[in-house]
Amino acid sequence: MKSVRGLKLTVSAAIMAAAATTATASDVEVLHWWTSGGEAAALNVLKEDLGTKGVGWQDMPVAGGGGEAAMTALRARVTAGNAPTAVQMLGFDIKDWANEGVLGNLNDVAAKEGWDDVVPAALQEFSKHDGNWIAAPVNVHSTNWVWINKAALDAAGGKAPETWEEMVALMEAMKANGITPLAHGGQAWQDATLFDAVVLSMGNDFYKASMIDLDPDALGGDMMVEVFNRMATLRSMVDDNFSGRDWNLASAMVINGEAGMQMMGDWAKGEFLKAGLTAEEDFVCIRFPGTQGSVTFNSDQFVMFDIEEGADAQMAMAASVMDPGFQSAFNVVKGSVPARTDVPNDDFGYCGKKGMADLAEAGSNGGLFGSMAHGHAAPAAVKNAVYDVVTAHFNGEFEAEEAAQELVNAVEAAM
Amino acid sequence: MSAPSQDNAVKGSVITRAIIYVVLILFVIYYLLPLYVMIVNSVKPLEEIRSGNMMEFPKVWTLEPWRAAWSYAQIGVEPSGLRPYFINSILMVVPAVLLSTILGALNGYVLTKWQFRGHGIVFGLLLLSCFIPFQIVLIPMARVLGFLGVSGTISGLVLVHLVYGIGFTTLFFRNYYAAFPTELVRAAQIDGAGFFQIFWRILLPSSAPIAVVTIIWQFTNVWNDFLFGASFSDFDSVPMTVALNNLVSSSTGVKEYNVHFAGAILAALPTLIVYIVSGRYFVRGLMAGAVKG
Amino acid sequence: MASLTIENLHKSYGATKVLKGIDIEIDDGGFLVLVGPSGCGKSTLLNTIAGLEDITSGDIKIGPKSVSGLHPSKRDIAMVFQSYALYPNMTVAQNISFGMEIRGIPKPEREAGIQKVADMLQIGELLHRKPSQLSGGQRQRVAMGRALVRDPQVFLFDEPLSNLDAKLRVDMRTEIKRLHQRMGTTIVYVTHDQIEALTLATKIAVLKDGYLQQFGTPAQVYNDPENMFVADFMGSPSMNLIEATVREENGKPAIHIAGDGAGAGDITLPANTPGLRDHMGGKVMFGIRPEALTDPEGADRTGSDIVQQDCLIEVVEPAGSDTFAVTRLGGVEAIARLRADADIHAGQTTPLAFNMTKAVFFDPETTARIR
Amino acid sequence: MKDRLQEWVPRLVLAPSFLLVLLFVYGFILYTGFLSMTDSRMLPSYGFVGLENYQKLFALRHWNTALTNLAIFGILYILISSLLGLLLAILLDQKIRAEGLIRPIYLYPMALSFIVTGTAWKWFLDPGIGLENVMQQWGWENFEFNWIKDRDFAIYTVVLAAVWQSSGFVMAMFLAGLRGVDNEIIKAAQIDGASGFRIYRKIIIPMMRPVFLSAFVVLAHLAIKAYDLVIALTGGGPGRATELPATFMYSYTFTRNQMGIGASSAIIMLIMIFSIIVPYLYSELKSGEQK
Repeated sequence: MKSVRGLKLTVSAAIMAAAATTATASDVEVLHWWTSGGEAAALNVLKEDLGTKGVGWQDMPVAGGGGEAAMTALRARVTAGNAPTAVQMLGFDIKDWANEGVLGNLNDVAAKEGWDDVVPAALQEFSKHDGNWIAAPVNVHSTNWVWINKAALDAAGGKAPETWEEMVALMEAMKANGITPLAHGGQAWQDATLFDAVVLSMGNDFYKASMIDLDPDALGGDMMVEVFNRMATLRSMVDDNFSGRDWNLASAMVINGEAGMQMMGDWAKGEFLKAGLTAEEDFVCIRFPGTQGSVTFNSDQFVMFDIEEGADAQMAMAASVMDPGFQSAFNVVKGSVPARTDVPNDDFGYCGKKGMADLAEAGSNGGLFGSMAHGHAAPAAVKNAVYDVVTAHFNGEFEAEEAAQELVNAVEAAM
Repeated sequence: MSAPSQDNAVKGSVITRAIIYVVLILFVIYYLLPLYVMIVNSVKPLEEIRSGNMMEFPKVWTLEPWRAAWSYAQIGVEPSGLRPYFINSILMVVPAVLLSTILGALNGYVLTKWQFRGHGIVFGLLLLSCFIPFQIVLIPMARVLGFLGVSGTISGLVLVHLVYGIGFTTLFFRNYYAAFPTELVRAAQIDGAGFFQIFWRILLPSSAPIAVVTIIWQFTNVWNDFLFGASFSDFDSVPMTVALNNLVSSSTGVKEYNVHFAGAILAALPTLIVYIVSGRYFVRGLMAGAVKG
Repeated sequence: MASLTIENLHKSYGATKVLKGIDIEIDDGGFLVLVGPSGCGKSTLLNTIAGLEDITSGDIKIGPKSVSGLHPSKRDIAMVFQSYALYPNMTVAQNISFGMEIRGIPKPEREAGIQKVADMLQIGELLHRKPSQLSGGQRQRVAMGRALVRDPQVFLFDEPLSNLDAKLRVDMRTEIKRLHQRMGTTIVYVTHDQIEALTLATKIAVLKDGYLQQFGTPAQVYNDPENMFVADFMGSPSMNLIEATVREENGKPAIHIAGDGAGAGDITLPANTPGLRDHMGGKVMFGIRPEALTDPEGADRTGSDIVQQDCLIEVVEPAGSDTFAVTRLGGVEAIARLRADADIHAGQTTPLAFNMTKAVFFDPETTARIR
Repeated sequence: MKDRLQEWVPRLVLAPSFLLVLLFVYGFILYTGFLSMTDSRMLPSYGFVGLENYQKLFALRHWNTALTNLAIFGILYILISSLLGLLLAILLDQKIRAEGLIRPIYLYPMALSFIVTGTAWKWFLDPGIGLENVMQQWGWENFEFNWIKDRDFAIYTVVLAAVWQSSGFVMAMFLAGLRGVDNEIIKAAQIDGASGFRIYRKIIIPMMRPVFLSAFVVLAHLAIKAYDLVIALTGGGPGRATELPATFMYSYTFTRNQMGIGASSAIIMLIMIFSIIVPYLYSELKSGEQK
């Protein structure tokens, strides 16, 4: 009976082990996918801050696919009744989890620290569920940036484009100069990041109608056909070797002058700075032409789960995340801007300051929208349905009209 | 079966043999290429990787990426390297492999030497279990692990790998024991040996070839698993593959390819060693039964 | 030592009946051979005696005690297998002592047991070898040693000689017989080789299709077969079985064998078997062993009923001690056994002597013996 | 009857494994089958919707792409791996001096997961830094190898890497089979005047039938379960050109929060797998019983 006894032993040993490894009251277990050096360094700020408050940090990174692997792991953990204390999460994932009723309540901390006043309403949309705080936002990334190599820009006329036509002209000029105008990586989310910007360039109302309200008329209308036409134009500015390329490799192409520009969220800035480039001197950061004054954002938040023990540590962590010092330190490293609007911009560089100003402006004039590409405009199923169509079109499977029609169908099927 | 003095060989001219060798060597290159790329680039400084040719030998040799990958590369917020996860993997793999092998051996023994009504169906069901796509069991498995109180522990992972390994181990041992003379079992019965005595004293000592195949198979599968490791582990039970993934596919920042390659090789080292050391027995073991499928 | 009794034994695997009512009884010290073609159930019968397979109904007794339901190791039997079934991972000595070890017999006693059988079988110098290092004959001896050391009530042998070459087989056969004579233990022995059966047995059980065809001494089975199957199966060359018509000849029954119109003429033979009267005018099968069909000079002088008939010899096969001649009777080949120096050649028509005292007759419908 | 305990011990020994598999495999399959008829999205929920998910599934272009890809991938992968495995085994069986060295080299890819080799493969296939670049640097200016970037060819790069991983294993199976062939048969054939590769073609290869069958089962199930490979190599791209059922199921279940559709695709996959394996198993068990 050796094996049977062995199995029993394992199981009972396992039960004891389980008891031993449950996070103790003064620890937080954090599930996230910030595993690169800079991000980890930024998180370390938080970890050390918590350490001074006597709260231990149990690290549970699951990298890959922009958090996809982490979300799978989270689902298994929650199903097993073994939720982590806090989880890095984006956009509609937060809403989905909130709907499952498994999240904690941060109202006490939020009230004490006055979060309602300092967090923009568009963010609160995700941080609150049924009027209760459930998550602490860490940052705001804006995704409608264009990063241009200054030398390449100068060689092609030197003026940063402000309209779509100027943009096309600039890219044609770059092409004539023998470089790839647009550095791009052929991954669904990167294609969709371009798409976001192009949709937004057709106007705030159109973005809201098509991407947020998912209005079929907007999704399949003439303006959407125009969007796809512009996407096709952008595709013609990309080299043939783009498929599957990581975004940071695309950044590298701009950095070393192989390509003229990249359309990417503000995290790309870190690549430029790390390569020793200076804003305005070596590279230029502008909003995608036609989207000046508007921002599509995504926001990383630490979502707090409803756990039996360790609520105190959880609250301490929430408070630390919202601490202006941390917000500043973290976002300087990460390239994003703070989630609270009252953080001083002293430590930020040129593009960072610009980003904070844009965010404030967009927030006040109704031009701040969740990014479809990054899961802040619609639920995951819809987001992926949009990915499917955009990517298929970008890879030449559809004509513009077909793509617009397909977009209506795909979004409908996913709802 | 030792050192077969085979004479299947085609007797051909020198030219034929030369062609044979050329083809064999071409395929040696094909199989070694990815490993070569990994090794060469793991001992280059990052600069050289960026600027150079991936096939070229390093101009400057460095072992720094290896040291980094093993002991201080950033995995999440901890600059711990892969070392602690290596230990987790060992703690998971050893019991999972041993338990599933022992169970497989016992099952194979029962299914061939102690057949009962319906043994064919039982075997069929066990065997079919090898073929389910693991993605579908994640959610229900998570619930069961939570129910058993082993979610997020190494024991939980051992249980998962045990369950999904039984089919293959049973298949291997059953096919092997099917060719094992039943008369030996009968002789031992007449000698008065019981169920476990026969297994322990008669079958097990002759099971080395198939045990090698089974252990290699299980070891590789469990060690290389990512899906279960990522889904069912806690911060303190993360296996090597998941840590490697955290190292390699971090979302932003500079990709330290040399460290990634060094880490990948480190993660692959145990299975590589197992294959290379026991590859000879592997073919022999396959011959002794597993091939019959 | 003990007698062995098998009573109305049935065995089936699911719907397949393998043994259909076997009754056998042998005395203490007897040598029972189970013989029959492959698939007849003889090995199954042996396995049920050993307890390796369950029985469906009936009973098996060793001595006065019923053993059905007992575990093989509790039946006080020992078995020698066709493949010898030596444990490959153990030395010869370990193989021999494994059973004693399991039964918890102390080491000195085990050593003594090993020594005893090693001496008996002259395998002393093999004791520390592994089975893979032994020749076929040596393995056979070790397998017997493993059985002998148990000193059981009944020995069971499952075709123990079938894996040996011809010469060795004859030697081992003699050795087994000698061993039996010396030890006097009851033996049950399975073989498909009827010569082994005849040479070794004190009692033979002939099986076919799960039925016991005949049970008796070798002489009974050979000379007095119960049916056509036994007649045909036992003996080599086998009995000539020829279709014949029963007639009244001079007020006595006789059989008439039709010629084929070519070389062989009609033959009429007197037959005294009373049962033939019931078949008057009908067909029977006339059985005569080759040694009862011979050249007139070689015929059994004491035979009271020897009849000569001319036969056409088709083929002559000298076999050293004898010469076999193939002739044709009733349209089928028949073999005659002549003296070695009989002057005979193919194509010749010559008188052959039919020893009708040894003749047997069967009903062609039921194949049963006509007495 | 024999001793009661002895009678039951074998079944008791088998019971834990059997129960584990019954619950963790067949129980879960039933559960998945049930989920496929519910409106489950992020987590399981129990609103019954009948076969709606299946209708949706087969209306999805990507699912059809995935099935087509599986057909292309599966056929090529199984065919090439088997033939290459057989070829290498035959060549290695020619009394090759360095066999002991070559064999582990052919075999080792099976030891590695694509998490480990994925980056190297991606590099290798990437025209910018991989084979194409290397060949061009070495002077073959016109050398082109950009399949991974091409929607119509990307699936073949997946085949290339998959064959790399498992053909050595198949080789080992065939080598074992070849070593098991009775020498006397070959001698008889030689006496009959057959020689060289003719012996292989006419006599030995036909005797490898059981090995082909085993290899087929191993490869078929690897093909249907292929997941890591695609994720590591192409991430399903370009576009969704290399989507396979396994990646489809994962993405619908876990990243698109459409668990119902994911579950229905899982059930279709299971049906495919079982329709391959069950007949094989049946014939295996049948022939086993006849022995």
